Amino acid sequence: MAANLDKATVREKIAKRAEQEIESGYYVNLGIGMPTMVANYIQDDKQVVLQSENGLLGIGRSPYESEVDPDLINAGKETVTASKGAAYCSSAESFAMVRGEHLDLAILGGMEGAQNGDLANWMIPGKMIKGMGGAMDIVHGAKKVVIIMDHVNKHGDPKILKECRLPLTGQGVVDRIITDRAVIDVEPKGLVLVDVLEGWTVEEVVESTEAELVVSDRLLQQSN
Amino acid sequence: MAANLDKATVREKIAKRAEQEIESGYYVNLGIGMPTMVANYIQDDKQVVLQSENGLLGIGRSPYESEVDPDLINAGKETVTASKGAAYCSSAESFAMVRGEHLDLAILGGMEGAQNGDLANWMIPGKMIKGMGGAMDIVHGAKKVVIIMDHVNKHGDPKILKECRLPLTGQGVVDRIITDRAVIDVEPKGLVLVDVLEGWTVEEVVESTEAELVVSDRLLQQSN
Amino acid sequence: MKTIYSTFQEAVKDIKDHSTIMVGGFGLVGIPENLILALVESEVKHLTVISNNCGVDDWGLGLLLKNKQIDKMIGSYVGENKEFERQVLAGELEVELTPQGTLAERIRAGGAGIPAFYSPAGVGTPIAEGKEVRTFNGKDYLLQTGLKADFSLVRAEYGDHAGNLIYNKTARNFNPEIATAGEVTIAEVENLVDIGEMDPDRIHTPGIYVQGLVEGNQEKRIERLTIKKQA
Amino acid sequence: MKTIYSTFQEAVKDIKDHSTIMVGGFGLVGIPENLILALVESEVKHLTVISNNCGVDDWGLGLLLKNKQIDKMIGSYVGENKEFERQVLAGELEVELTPQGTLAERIRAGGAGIPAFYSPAGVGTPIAEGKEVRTFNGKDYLLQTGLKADFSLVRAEYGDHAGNLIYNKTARNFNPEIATAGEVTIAEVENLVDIGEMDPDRIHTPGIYVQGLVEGNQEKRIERLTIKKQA
Repeated sequence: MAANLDKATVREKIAKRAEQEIESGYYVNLGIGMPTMVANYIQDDKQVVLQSENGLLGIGRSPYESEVDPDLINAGKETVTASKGAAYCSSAESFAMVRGEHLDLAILGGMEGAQNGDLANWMIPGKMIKGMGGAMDIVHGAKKVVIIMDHVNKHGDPKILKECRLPLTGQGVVDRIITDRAVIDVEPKGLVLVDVLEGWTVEEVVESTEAELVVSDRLLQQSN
Repeated sequence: MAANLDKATVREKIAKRAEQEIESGYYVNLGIGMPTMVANYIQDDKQVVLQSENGLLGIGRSPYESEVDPDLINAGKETVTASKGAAYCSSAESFAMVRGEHLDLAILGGMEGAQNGDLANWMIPGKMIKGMGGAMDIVHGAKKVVIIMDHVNKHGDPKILKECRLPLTGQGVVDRIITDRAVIDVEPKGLVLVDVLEGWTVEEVVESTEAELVVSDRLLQQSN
Repeated sequence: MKTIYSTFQEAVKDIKDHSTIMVGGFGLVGIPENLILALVESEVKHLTVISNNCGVDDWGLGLLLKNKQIDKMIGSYVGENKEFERQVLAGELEVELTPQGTLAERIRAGGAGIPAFYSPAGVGTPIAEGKEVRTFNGKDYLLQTGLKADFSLVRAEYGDHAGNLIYNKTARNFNPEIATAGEVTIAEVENLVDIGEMDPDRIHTPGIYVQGLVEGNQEKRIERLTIKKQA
Repeated sequence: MKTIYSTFQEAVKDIKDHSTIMVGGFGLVGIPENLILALVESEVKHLTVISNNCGVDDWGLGLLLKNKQIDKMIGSYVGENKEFERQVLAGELEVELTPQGTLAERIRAGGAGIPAFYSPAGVGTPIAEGKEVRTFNGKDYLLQTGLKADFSLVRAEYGDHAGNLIYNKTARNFNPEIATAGEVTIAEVENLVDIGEMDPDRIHTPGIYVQGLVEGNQEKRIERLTIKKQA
């Protein structure tokens, strides 16, 4: 079993792996929290436009203190800048982009993922309901939806399940799940383990996953 | 019976009467043809914004030769100018204004009007179909829909009917009909004759109208 | 041509108890902060508020909440506010959560005379409860209805006397749609300019949607200041 | 970042027989006239064309018509064109008439991922035939479906290398909605500018909707020159 990495290191590891999902020329929506971190790792040679659902197509870097504009934030309500070539739009237009499948990729956080592609990431019954924000729209809009999360919860229990127990964000919407241990694709035949991250074995990943995993041919060949 | 006025004079008479429907502060859509002429008679002390459904809120006067811009036309495809304070918008936005009942008044031409407020003004079976343009949307959008037309057709037959014979533009959409002979309101109880234009009598109007006309109290008092 | 109010108090004076109001803004950005302060002062009660968020504890719509002026809130994210949580758990406040993009589209539909439309967001989730599901081209959608309000309160950077509005950066957000969906729309503008000063090609909200304007400076509080240190 | 074509011929080369294309413009204003000329030259056939009008006999989409490249036309007003009439009466051309505002909204819906919506236009008229009628708040509406295309051809005054577009005056018309609804959207721009030259607050079509751009001068024919004599 992999060494106990601190939380920040794990998040960085996941964010870096998620960055590999982004191709040059992509329009990408990054969810609030860990997904936002992915922006820090986008390679310089990739031309990527980040969309913020509050009405900015082309998120830039964080502002220097002298550049801060209170009218310019991302969907996480952090002050940002606009990239060169950016465009502002209204919320309805922004979600027209999303719902109309104009985004190539969305990377979102997850609480639970299921083998049929269901996602739960907005609500824990009994706890205060904060609202789903834009997530329910985004999971139906982007051409590819990638979920990033820890492989197991703080009690060590699997978060990739046969069926989600939490109320859903979307039904059958996930294309790929990236965790600190593995990369798993949602396919018609079920979940396919396509990659195992450094420090973990196929067996450890299978063991810490409640859902059935089909090990991809490529991985099988590697372990032979 | 009124003297035979030439066609231009009749159109001017109708347009001038229709102008009285416009109050200061109104947003108005004027249909193609005779309704467009109404703009020429809007009194200077009225502040009126004319909407053109091709994406101009604030039609100005015709351009001087030196001002002509091929990118600036009204819905009748005539070159125009924009008034001071005008705004351009897309076609979807323009019809959002219309459908959302933000226009105070639309003045449109008519082929036939019926006593239930039905309007036919876009299609004569057997003749070439040119299309309804924006009329079918506009009759459902403006807070008040006024139809202007000749009281009878070129054969002398009534155009205000018990039921429209031509295919409809809209069902129960007309609020008022203004012709060269009369002003008629569509009310729940049927058509109410509210005004008779110069040169005509109540009897002549009733006779040249197929639909039942209730003569308004005001008109009855005038004739007593 | 439009009503120009000289005070924010005057601008909100027609908003009565039990009104439905829509309020522009995303987080604290683009909110009509002075109109909200005037509403707090007015003590108007039993409001239904339609807005993406509900402010924070001590700013924006959070102030109306703290003053118990809101009976019902329709929004997509209400998580920045402890008093909100307390009132919901105490049964003092009703909440209707709507996915953010669906909320924006419902408001646009309300303003555009579209009574209902189909959207994929929320199929198979708790928000689908009681909603019609319909399949188009093999995909399921929910029927969503248009939203309208008695009063819409928006904030713009520029407004002119014809009611035309121009927004600044991400302070645009829900404001253009909300401006279309109010029976009466009141715009708080940072700069009120004469008719003719705006390029008609760059107006975001055509004046037809706006009934009144009021000019004023804004505090523009920042929720999450994130800065890059100069190298 | 976007594909910049050096000729109009190159810009339309991927449009094949039996494609559905949407074309911006109202009358002859705001039409991508050079892209249309290139399509005529390409001899591509059996097109379904979605556009408000169909040009005139010797300009705009009328040229495609004359060359018998169109099988089906979806629009709101096709009355400026004698060849159109001839082909319809001869059964050579299929027409689907849609009210203008409904057409604009159907195109917007197509681009915005809304499969269907309700609109009041056309209730009780011939265009209601075969359409679902549904009552909301006591008023009848027709179910209308979103429209999409394989290729959208639009015209803008300015375009940049990120695909952002700015339109001029009433040449905007259907172009912004059509830009959103094409699987591939190609913009004919009068001025191609560098990234960063456009104010992000005044962009009409954000670059995400546009796949390719081509620069060129336009003839801009005027259909109904109406002038006021200098006093």
